[in-house]
Amino acid sequence: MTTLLIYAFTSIILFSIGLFGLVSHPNLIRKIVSLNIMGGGAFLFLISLAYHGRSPDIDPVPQAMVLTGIVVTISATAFALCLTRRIREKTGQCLLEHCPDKPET
Amino acid sequence: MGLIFDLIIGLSLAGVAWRIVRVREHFQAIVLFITFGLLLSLAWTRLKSPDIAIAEAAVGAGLAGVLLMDALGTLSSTRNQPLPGRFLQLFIPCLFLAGLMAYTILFIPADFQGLGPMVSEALPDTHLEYPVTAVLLDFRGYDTWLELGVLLVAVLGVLCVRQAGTIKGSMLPAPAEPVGRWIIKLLLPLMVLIGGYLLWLGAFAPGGAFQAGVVLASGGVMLWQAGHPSLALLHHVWWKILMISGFVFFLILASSSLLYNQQFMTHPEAKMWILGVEYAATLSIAICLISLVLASPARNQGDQRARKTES
Amino acid sequence: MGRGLMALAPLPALFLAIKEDPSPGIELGDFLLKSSLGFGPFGSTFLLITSLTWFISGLYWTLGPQNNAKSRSFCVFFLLTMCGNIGLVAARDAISFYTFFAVMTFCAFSLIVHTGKDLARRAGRIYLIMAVVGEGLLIAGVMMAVFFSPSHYFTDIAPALARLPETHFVFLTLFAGFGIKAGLLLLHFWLPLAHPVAPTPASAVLSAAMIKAGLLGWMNFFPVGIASFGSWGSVFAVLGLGGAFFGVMAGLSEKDPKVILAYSSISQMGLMAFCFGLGIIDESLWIMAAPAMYLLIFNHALSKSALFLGTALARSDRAWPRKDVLIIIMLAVPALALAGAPFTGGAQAKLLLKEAAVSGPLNETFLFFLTISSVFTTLLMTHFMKQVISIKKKSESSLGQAMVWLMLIITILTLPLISHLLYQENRITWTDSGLLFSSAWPVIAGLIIYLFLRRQVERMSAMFRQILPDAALIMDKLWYHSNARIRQHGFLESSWGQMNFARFSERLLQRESTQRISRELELRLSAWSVFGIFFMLLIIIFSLFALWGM
Amino acid sequence: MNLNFWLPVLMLSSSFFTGLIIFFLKETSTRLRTALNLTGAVFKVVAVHYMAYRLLVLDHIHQVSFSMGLGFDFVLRVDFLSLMFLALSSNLWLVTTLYAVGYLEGSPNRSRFFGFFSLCVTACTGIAMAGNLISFFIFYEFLTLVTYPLVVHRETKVALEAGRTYLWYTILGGVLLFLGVVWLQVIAGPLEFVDTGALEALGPDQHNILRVIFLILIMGLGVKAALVPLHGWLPVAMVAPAPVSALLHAVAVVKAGAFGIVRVIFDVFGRDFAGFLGLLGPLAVAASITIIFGSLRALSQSDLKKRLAYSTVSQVSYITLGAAVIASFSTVGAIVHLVHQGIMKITLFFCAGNFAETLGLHNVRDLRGVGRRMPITAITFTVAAFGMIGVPPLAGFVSKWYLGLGSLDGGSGWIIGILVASSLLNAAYFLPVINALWFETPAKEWKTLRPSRFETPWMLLVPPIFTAGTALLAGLFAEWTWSPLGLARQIAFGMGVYP
Amino acid sequence: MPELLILVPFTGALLCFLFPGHIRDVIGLLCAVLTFVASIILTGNIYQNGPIRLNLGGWKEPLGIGMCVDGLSVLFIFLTGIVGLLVSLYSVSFFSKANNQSLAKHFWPLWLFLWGSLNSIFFVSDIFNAYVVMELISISAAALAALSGTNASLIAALRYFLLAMAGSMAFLLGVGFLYAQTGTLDMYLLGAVTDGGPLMAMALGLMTVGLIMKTALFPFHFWLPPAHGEAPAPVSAVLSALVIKGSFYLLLRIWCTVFQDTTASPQTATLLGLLGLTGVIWGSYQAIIQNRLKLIIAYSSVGQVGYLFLLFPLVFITLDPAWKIEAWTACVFQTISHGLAKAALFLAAGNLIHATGTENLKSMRNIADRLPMTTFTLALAGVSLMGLPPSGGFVAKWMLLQSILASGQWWLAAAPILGGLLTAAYIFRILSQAFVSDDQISCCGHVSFVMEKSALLLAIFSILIGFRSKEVIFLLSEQVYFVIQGGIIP
Repeated sequence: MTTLLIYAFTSIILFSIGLFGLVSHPNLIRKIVSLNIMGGGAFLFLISLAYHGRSPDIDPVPQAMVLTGIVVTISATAFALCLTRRIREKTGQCLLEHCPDKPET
Repeated sequence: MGLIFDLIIGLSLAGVAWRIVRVREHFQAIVLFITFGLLLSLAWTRLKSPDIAIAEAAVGAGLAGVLLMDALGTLSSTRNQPLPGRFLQLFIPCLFLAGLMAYTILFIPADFQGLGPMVSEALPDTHLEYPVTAVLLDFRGYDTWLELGVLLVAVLGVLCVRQAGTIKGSMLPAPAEPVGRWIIKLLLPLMVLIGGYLLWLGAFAPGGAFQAGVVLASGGVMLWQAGHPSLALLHHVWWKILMISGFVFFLILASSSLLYNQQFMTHPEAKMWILGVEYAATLSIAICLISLVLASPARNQGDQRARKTES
Repeated sequence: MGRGLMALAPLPALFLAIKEDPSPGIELGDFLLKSSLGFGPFGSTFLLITSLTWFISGLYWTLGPQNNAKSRSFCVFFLLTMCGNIGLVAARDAISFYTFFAVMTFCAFSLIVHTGKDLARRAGRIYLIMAVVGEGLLIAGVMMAVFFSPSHYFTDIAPALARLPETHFVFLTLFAGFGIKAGLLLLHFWLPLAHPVAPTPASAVLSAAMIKAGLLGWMNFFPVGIASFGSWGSVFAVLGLGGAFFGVMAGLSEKDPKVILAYSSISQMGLMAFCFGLGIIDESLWIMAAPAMYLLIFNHALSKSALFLGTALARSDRAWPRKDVLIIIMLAVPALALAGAPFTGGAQAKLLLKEAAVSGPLNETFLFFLTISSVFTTLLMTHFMKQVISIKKKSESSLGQAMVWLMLIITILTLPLISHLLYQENRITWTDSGLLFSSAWPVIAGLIIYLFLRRQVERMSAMFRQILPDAALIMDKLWYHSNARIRQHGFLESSWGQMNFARFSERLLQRESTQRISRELELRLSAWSVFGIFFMLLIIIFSLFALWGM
Repeated sequence: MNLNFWLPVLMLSSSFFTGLIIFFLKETSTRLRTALNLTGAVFKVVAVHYMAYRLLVLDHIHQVSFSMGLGFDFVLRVDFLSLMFLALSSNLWLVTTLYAVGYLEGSPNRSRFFGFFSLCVTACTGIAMAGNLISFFIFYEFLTLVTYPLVVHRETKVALEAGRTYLWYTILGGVLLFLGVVWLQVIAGPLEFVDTGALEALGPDQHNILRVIFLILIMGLGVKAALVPLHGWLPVAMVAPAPVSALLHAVAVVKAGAFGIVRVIFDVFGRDFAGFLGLLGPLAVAASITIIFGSLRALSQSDLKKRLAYSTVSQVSYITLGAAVIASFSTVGAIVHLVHQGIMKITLFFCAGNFAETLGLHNVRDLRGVGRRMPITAITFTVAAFGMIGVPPLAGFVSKWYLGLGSLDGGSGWIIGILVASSLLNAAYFLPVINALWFETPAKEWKTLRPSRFETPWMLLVPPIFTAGTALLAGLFAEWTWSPLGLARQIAFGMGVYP
Repeated sequence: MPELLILVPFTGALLCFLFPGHIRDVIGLLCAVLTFVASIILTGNIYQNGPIRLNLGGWKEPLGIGMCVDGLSVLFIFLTGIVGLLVSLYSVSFFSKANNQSLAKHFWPLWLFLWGSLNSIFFVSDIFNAYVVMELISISAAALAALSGTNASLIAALRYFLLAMAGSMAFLLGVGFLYAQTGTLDMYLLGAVTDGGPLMAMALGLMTVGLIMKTALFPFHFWLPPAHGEAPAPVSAVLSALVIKGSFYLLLRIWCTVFQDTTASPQTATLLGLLGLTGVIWGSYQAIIQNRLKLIIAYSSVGQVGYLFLLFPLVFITLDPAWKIEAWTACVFQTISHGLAKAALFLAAGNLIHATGTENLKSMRNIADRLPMTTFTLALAGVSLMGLPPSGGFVAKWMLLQSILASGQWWLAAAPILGGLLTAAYIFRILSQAFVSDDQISCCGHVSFVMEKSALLLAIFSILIGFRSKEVIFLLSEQVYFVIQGGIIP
């Protein structure tokens, strides 16, 4: 139980820090990193639940979920980074605030 | 003892995460993120989840690191930005949120069961020995299939964003380095070996398609990083076919169940089928991940131009 | 063709009136609101007088010189007005009566402004205003009258009104509404303006026939001879007498003979109103007053049209040789008839009137005033003759017109004989010298007064006119202001009161500052930090709410 | 399932499909378009008369209903009240179509115009035939939509502005009506126009809600009926071409609102029940204020069409006024005024259009002496204007007469004062025009914009002659069984409010 | 049958990925037709036979993943089918234009993937599965949003994607909390097992916020207008009509099955309703002040989405069951009619922009002359959006207002009333441009028959759906799975 709580707390903290980073940092790469931290938090929470189970083996369902989640997250990260780099190529900056509100040419 | 270890891991995870968010230099942040990944896999190991540990080590620390570094390479001039204002306005609600969530966690029922017992009950029916693989490929095979779909769509999305028709177009190997090549020559067989082993292991012990695929993908990326042209030699049609193979294999398996007039995604009882799916999935995971990393715009002219204008 | 019609059109009516067959009339079930035409209670007399007047005027115009460019429209409106006038006489129900009354009133407008001169315009304007006001009052009165009675037939209306307690308001509207047409004192001011400006035949019918429509209206709606309304009767009698004197006093200072004639009409209508008032005061008096009134009407209608036509002839210079003297002499005939000289219908009427007045309340006073009024009428007629003699000749007339006029004069001369035949029971024996004297002396007195005290009389008259404000002038001013001034003023300005709230809301939505602020806000919302705050806060709030609700 | 059964639907489709087909016609195929238009219009007129025969003589009520699956049916029913509005709209559509063909000769976007024109009449027909409040609302909103393109037809800035104003108002009205309809449905279930007593059965605790609903409904309908202060759109919408104004003022939009008010009072609440709730008194006051206000405003307009527009504001409220008095005469007056006002006002707008189109005259001041140049138009104008004033024997008098008698009967004699005052004001703003037309001399030479054999093209001349003649005959032969008044009485009798 | 709805588009996507050139169009279209037919048949099936549940792989609830098909899902499937088919038709023509040709090879696979994943989210009955499907939708939608490759579209796509990711993460954590409370992942079991608790409350907060972010509810709407406004026309249509509906569907499903009224307290429902109301007004107002055509339409989506959230206060607070069903039906109906109308609007806007060569509303000229069909489409779709009879939007507003009035939550009535007015304001801002003609400007782009007609068909459907409300109501009140499961709807 204590282990569960320790990791669960950690996961909550990670999630919050990730969220904080996502909304506070203007740079896109940092936002994506923050999202990954959020994801890490969520995964850690699931796994800590899996560990908590009474059965001798740990619960395989959250594990499978996390495995799936990791792949999903890396795909999303790769896609987001690709977009970021494309934006960076075209506009020369890596920020999303004050996006131009007019049509281009 | 275990608790102290847990605490240390937890605290360091939190600390590293905080540093990642607050550190000024992007490069430093990414290095810290790789550390974070490693710490996480340590936590996974501690939580008796070796599969995830392997995947995390390969993905979180490895592939994500490479991706981020690659992206950062084009961003070198934008570091040292001032950190944003509104620290407190954001931090206080964040603290509240964390506090609330922490409070609710205390209510996790002490007799929490999960689905573990049920899985072990149903395990014999799957003809698989390792529960995680069983869940992944049998009980929740639909998820896995869709997850392969996510990978595929991510590749498609990257292609779309790049406005590139094939992966091959942007897959010129990095400038060859003699040292790198030498290392590759040593490491690559090892990687393939590890991947294969993990795949084989998946049927009855920690390991499986994901882990194998991720490891293979890391190998492939290294190969490319070292400037080895071997990947580029693959014809792009083959490349495509390999990429979708896992998804397609699943799809065929799933739809064939319709022919037998059975529930969707019910597969024949032979273990071979599942293994076949696993192999195809491994390959396509590897290829997709490699594509994701490689299809990202490498240092092409547009980048250089952008860099010039900035400096 | 059209001109021929003007003379021919009243002939059927004339024929009917003379034939004097008490036919039941006709019910036109589909026409208007179930109208019924026929001879009303007072039908034959009015029909006779109306159709005769119209016939003569129409004939006069038809035979006149044909050089008027606008004669076609005159012809049309003349006929329409005639239709209205004859129709209202023939109406046996309130609605048809009102309908024909309205047709007559509005069509007469075009007769008044026919010449298109500024004076005519002004007169027309004032006439129209008064007519519209009158129509408005009438419609209200007629509506109420019909509502309070079992049907809209006159045979039902008057008895019903007689019984009802709440009729004063009905009476008031009807009194005023018809009073305008009848040129009752205080409501008369449009008349001296409107009647003279029309072409002569039109003036003749206006003054002789149409003016009687008001009277007929009263007679149709008021329960005369059925019930007694002392108060209303007194109002009629007093205003009537007042009108009789006022018309004369005001007319004495005028120069234009046609205007003088118009004032004379006011005076004569005053007498008729008085007579009608007697009938209202006491129902029993009506038996005596009615013949007097018919004779007054006859006399006035024929004489007035003769006077108008004669004036026009006197102005012309080509009718026949040695005309001036002849015309003047012959013109004296209707003038004397109007004044009530012996052996004329006028005298007959006045005598009957006096008889009626004697048997009523305040008999002495009324008798005195009636006698004096004869003197006054003579004064006015003398004044008129003087003005006719001194007019300059400018217009043309044809021999035919003169002949028509001649016929008319002859009719007037024979009127006493006719009335002799008509009213058997109270015929007058002219052999009675007292009677002769009593009708002769006011005429002589009037002549003498005018001959000797002309200047004083005219001065008095001019002074007298100051007593009543010139309502026409006031209306003119009112008209001018409402047209020119107020319209440009804030409240009546053309876009005021449009209340275009759409414009308001558009302004609200599309205003620069609103747009700017909202765009600014939208930009704020899209900032990551704001998003973050919302994100976290909403999670917290949702969870807390969910906890709270448990 | 025979032809008789589908007749209401056929009525709708005769103009609906005409409109749709016209949209697809080429701009240049004038003849085909005209032929289509006229065919549709004639068909509708014939159908209406046939239905009138079936209803009044054979006593057969046509009804078609479709289930909408929402707790209400989509009902088309030709009852007595419908018949009046139907007859009005179909006949005047025919006339106005003819006029519009002549009016718009050679102008652009005619296919669009006539398409929407037909749809507009479809909406009117639908409003007339709607068998419950919801069906009514559906067509009411449809009307809003299809009249908008007509209002902005000229495509000028002013026209677009007017269109916007028009929309703001009508959409607001629609929303309010929607709210009212829904609310009524919520508390009383689906209300067919036939089951009037349903609201009465609700019990006294609902009375306040019913009052609020009534207010909302009247506000929603009052926008189109141009009750003060919701009339703002009407004078602005004057920029539309004359046939549109004619249609808007005489048949379609304004009438739809007034008709709706009549429906709400008689067939939804029931007149006596509405009176019991104390709703009709205030409504009568509002209508009276509108009558006086509209006339006063008309007095100060120098633009002829604007003057006519304010006159409409005033005149249409007679209908509301008549409906708001509990007396059989008033009801008849209201119903008959629905038709009379339509005929007279459409004549006036035709004439205004003729003046504008033939000689380019818009201002009252410019009309001096036009009576000589365009006598027929001037005569029709005069007739209609006198009718508006309420001079007998024209149609306007008949309705005023009935309204007046009804107000006395209903115990609110003060309305007579309103009627008289309004008549005086009407005279005050119409008579100067007539005076100018006939009795004044023109200030300058006119330049003829449209040379033709007559004073103006015959297609512009026939419609006003026809309508003015109708206005005259409707007054002259008011007592005839099949005159508007006769019909109105039969209708009121059929509705059970006339002895 | 439900499997086919997923298999066919996915297969099509793979084939389109593999094959070049025109074969791709043919395959894509074929798949679209097949999917459409399948969705029609499925709808018919459910209508007649009631809800079904598939246990994938033959594994029972807690262990395996289920696919649940009931009246609610089938309506969304139906919507997706119609919009999908017509958008596909439109796209064939749209992407055959010279300047768009290179985009087709990215469009088809992504679009079919998106379609398949949308279909699968409408069948979802497992919350983790929902997470995966949502990611699939997010990535493909974001990639499609970036399809045109302009700066603004890339930025908008990334912003959308990051937000969607954040939402997904919150959702995932919510899944964790639910699992921690109940130890199961199946929605219907979850609802049956639990009777509230702080963990459920937290999960409600996390999941709701995560999902309303993806649905673009008021404070989180800002990503939508640029993302939907910058994408090519068919993509905008799909994004606005379907993608945001996916997450709304999930939210609805989760609230009705998992949280029910044990967790979803009246306060939370009221808060959602309040946000919806604000969204209606704010979105519509923003639409009024925009100058670019597609931005107007995109902001209109923000406004229209707000209506959907009125469902929560009405269903979770009202007591009378009959009105509950009414409110519930109203909002789902709104979803459908908005989907159809919005797709039609975006396609028509695409035609307009193509024909006039400008995106600025004020400089569009001669619309009605040149593109009568498109103008008509705009008008029809506008009618439905405004909620004028007899369109689908009208039926939705009708029922919505009715249930609002019946429930006594007066303040909610502001949404249909004010919203209707504001909607009319921006719709007519567009339509009034149809009446501005200018002889000077000549035609610059040809709009193909297919492009015009597919938009028109969508608009007509959005009207026609108003006539078939009976069936929809039946599907939503009788053939819903969780009724049988003892959900909140009686």
